[in-house]
Amino acid sequence: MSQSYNRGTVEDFGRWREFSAGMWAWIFHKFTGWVLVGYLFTHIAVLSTSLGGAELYTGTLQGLEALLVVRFLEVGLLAVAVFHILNGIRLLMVDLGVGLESQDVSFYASLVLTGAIVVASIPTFLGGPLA
Amino acid sequence: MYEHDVIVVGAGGAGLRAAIAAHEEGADVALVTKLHPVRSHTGAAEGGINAALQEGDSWDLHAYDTMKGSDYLGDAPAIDTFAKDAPEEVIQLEHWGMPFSREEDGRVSQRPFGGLSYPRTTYAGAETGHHLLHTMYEQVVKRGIEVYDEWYVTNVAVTDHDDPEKRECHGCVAYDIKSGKIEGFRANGGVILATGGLGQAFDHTTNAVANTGDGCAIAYRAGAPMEDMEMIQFHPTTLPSTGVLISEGVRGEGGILYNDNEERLMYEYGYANNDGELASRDVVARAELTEVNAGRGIDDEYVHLDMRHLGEERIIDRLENILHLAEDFEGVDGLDEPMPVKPGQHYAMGGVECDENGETCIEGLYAAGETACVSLHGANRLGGNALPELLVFGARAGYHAAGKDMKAAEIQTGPSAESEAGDVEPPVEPGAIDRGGEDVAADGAAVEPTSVIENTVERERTRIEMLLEKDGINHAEVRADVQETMTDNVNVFRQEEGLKTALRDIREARKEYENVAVSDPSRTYNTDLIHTIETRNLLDVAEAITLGALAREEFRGAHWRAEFQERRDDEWIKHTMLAWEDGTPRLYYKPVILEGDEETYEPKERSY
Amino acid sequence: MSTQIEKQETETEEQESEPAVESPGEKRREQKRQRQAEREAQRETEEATLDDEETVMLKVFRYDPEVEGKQEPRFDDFRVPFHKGMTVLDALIYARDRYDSSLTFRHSCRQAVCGSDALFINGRQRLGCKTQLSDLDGPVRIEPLPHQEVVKDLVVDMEHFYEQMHAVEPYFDADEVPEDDLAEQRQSRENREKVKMSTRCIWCGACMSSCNIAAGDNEYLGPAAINKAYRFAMDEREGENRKQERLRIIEQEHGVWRCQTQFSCTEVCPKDIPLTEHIQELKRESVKNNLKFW
Amino acid sequence: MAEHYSSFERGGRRWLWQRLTAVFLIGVLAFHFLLLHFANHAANITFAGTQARMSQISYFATMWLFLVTATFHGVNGVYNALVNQGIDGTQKNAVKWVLIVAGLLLIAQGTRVALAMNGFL
Ligand SMILES: Cc1cc2nc3c(=O)[nH]c(=O)nc-3n(C[C@H](O)[C@H](O)[C@H](O)COP(=O)(O)OP(=O)(O)OC[C@H]3O[C@@H](n4cnc5c(N)ncnc54)[C@H](O)[C@@H]3O)c2cc1C
Ligand code: HEM
Ligand code: SF4
Ligand code: F3S
Ligand code: FES
Repeated sequence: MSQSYNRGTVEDFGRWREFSAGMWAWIFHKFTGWVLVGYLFTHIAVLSTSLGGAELYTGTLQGLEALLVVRFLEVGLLAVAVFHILNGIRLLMVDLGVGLESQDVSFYASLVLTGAIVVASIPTFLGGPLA
Repeated sequence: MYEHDVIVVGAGGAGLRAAIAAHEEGADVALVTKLHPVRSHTGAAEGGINAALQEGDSWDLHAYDTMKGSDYLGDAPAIDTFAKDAPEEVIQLEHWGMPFSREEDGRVSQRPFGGLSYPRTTYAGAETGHHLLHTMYEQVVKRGIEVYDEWYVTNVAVTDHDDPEKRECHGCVAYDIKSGKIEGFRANGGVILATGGLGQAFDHTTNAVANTGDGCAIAYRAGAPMEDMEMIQFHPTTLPSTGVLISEGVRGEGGILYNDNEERLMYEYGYANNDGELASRDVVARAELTEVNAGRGIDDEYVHLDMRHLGEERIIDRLENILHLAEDFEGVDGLDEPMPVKPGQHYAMGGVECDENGETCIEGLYAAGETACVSLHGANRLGGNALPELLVFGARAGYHAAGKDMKAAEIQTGPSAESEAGDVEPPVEPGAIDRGGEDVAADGAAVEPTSVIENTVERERTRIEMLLEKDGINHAEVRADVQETMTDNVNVFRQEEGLKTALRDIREARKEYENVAVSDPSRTYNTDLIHTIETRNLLDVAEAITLGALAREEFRGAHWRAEFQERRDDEWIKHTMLAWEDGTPRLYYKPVILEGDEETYEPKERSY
Repeated sequence: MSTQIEKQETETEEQESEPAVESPGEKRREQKRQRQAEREAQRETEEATLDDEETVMLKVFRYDPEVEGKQEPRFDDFRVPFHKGMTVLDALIYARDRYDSSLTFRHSCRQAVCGSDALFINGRQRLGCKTQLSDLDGPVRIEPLPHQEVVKDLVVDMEHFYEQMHAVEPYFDADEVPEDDLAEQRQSRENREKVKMSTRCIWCGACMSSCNIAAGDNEYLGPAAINKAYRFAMDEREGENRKQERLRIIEQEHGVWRCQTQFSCTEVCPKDIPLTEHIQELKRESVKNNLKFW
Repeated sequence: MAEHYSSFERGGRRWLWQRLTAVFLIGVLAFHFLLLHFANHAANITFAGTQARMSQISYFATMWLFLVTATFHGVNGVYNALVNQGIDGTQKNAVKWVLIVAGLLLIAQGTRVALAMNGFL
């Protein structure tokens, strides 16, 4: 609804604190979705090095993997992807009309599960030869 | 100035039905209402709608029950018309999609209700009024009927003839709450007042804050007499803290009333040996108060209504809404514990005198719904009889105003229907103290429609300017005084001395009202102004109720008098009428018509 | 519903004898302003005497486009005595009748059926009359519904909401009704049960105000209107043709597809209508309906 | 009244596709992650390894479908999100076409890459 009259601070001050589970889920899903698209484009760009020959490809990939930042970024990506998947499954259930009463619980579950999976995979992601 | 064929003031059940009817007749209709239609108090009705629909039932049984319920103060032509038209109107609602509760075979369910000889109350859960209101509003949307929503009608535009029966109504004046504009509305066919109840005259009521008897007061001051105003129904089961209603449906389904000793009071003390909890409302309300006065009330205030034995399934199926009300407004879980209840003001049987076609003695001025008194309910309304009244008489008023050819009315209206002059001795002079800017129209008597409307607009504008600019006290004080004295003195049990005290207090309040002013200077959504005008209406209405109560020296239906403990049929089968003559209410009586279409109703003792 | 009011001593008017420079109207307005200031002072002393224990502090949004000093939105504080069972609406009425009669809000039934008093109370859309003060943390912050234009104080413009409701053709319109004026249409109990919750809407607008999508997209029908469409589309009495037309309305761009299942509508609905569920069911219904034509 | 809402498309086919692709993506994405981060550690990726996997026609087909569905899902998701923010008219059209073009380019490039990987190019 248009707000031709601006309520100033009243309108937007601290409103996010009053968000409920469903809204947070929506925001997180959005955010993770966008990150994933961004990554998809980058990913293809990186993989495009294969057009320049085997060495370039292997070199680039291994070079990137050698950087600790990239490893951390990958953990981040995993978190984003896992949340998007889990919440995506939650949304698919909602679309089918399953478990609407416990939509907030399933959102919290997605969060917790994402955390758990990410923590569990840190060794694999950060481990492995760095150079 | 806006112009339409028919102007309907108020968009509750009666107003909406009237508008649809007039529209069906091809009239250009407008609804002018101070609340958006779906906010009207019809939406609060819970229990149901009576109509003789089934094989074993018939309209004359319904008429008989209604007459008996009215304690022989209802007019037979009104009752007969009502009982005959009701079935078709209810089915009409069904055809409009109202979500009635259903039987296994898909037919509309009906349940027993107080004072009915047959289970003929149709219902939609315990939210019948909500569905009725919304269903009809939806049909109004479908037909594209114009709605002036949040326009407050301050007065009707009536010609200046001395004799009210010669007056004509040409329209009304309304104040646009959102913008503060005052506008005239011209109605070529008629103005239908459907402004609902007047419960705000009391402080413990099931009525909405907006139920301030505006239509009654407006018609009264315009010269249409008030009929049987003393007949106020007190509902036996309202929640003590807020006045929120617990539907009669609870007793209809088998709910039981207990006193503090956990006795089933209705039988234990012989208030109604046959029908028990399902006796007529006045009987049950008095029973409860008698128990409380005898020290058998709980917390000296209320009794218990228990429905636990009905079982969760049945309660949820048919009375779910009641559970929410008890929980939200009283903090009681109806599945687990009995609900506290006490009597509260509920319904005004009296109102603007009109005939079966809704017309008052002023040509072009109609009344319908709770505002009106065709005299259907007489001295006591049966549960579930108000909603069909909205439909039947709302529709008739709408048709008639739109010019449909209808059978001439049998009921006479206006002071000429007087059978005998009344005698009542108020302790103070009743009526207006000032007549509110009358002098503006002093430049000759207006009869021509546009000038009548323009004069009225001018008068209202002056009144509103005055209220806005003047400096004075807050109307809320005056309102509270009136409500308090009404609840103390003009309640279920009435006594001469109390009634006189009330009249004195109302006089006092009238004087106070002279000093009332609106402190909010804004033109935008000025509710202070609206409430201040409403308070003036409450004063007139409260006084009319009390005057009627003082005049009627008998005990009939809802009207109980300490000094007169019986129904006095030889003298009192007549309506108390109040006509506002130059600011002074004049009392007279009009005979009750007991000759019906099929039979003449014989006053019998009313036992349940 | 009455709030007991102590008599205020009325002052005698002293008009007429002022110089004729000001018009009488202006003069009166001037006096009125003074009088109001006095009242304000009196109110403050009155409030100060209230015991801290049994009072509730209200922080109420104030705005009036016309009145000086109220054009810039602000919050006013009202300290109101508390009693058990008191609702937010009761507190507002008290504040209005006792302290400031210009405090403006809609209300009527005080029993959660008229839908007039949906407000933003402590950060959530609720009906004032159905909200117990004892369930809230103080101070209680009361604002008009977000995402709607404020007319004055707590009153918002509902026009847009009504338009959206009207846009779904919110009226029963059966393919055919029985010829006989006394013959009802049959409806199974299951079918009534199915539409039952959806028929409870009181048009309060709380859901619409809570929905972020509706806030961003003016044309989005919004949960209440979609629920209204559901009420008719699922009513077996209307017939198949009408149902098709109804589905066409709700499956537009700004219809059901806009809903992002935020659930806030369902959470705030005072009538506990499972709005999200209804919207989702209509999405599936539309998809099914479309697949048929492939 | 209802006409007031002009609409390009009814029926929510895109909505449905968004869900269908999501279902598909759950499977492949999980597979992709497990294969390239857990089964084979990312740091050990070489062109040879990639080529070996890509040479299997079923793997190749899966990855290509993965590319197409992910692109559709992602681009459509972004479009929806923008439209939900209330963009309209030309703006909306522009966004739509930019996204379609970007999506097609991505698929084209991805296909080239994939072909390069299995040695066709
Ligand atoms: C709690 C409760 C439960 C009830 N249950 C039942 C029941 O189960 N069965 C039954 O038969 N009856 C029942 N009744 C009685 C019945 O509901 C009412 O008598 C009936 O709804 C009144 O309808 P109405 O159309 O006359 O007025 P309302 O519905 O009150 O409508 C009044 C209209 O007038 C408008 N209005 C008022 N003043 C003005 C003005 N000055 N200017 C412009 N517009 C104005 C208002 O905006 C409103 O639209 C119940 C009543 C109550 C209070
Ligand atoms: C792996 C399983 C995945 C599932 C189950 C999934 C599920 C979903 C669902 C159901 C939506 C729709 C949300 C809605 O409209 O309410 C969505 C949106 C979206 N998805 Fe996915 N998705 C997955 C993978 C991906 C991938 C790989 C990408 C990146 C290319 C992606 C990008 C997006 C984007 C950008 C949106 C739009 C978000 C928004 O509304 O702003 N998703 N996803
Ligand atoms: S759906 Fe619920 S929240 Fe929305 S308007 Fe109706 S009653 Fe209010
Ligand atoms: S809050 Fe809005 S997004 Fe959907 S679930 Fe309710 S309509
Ligand atoms: S006052 Fe009617 S819903 Fe609250």
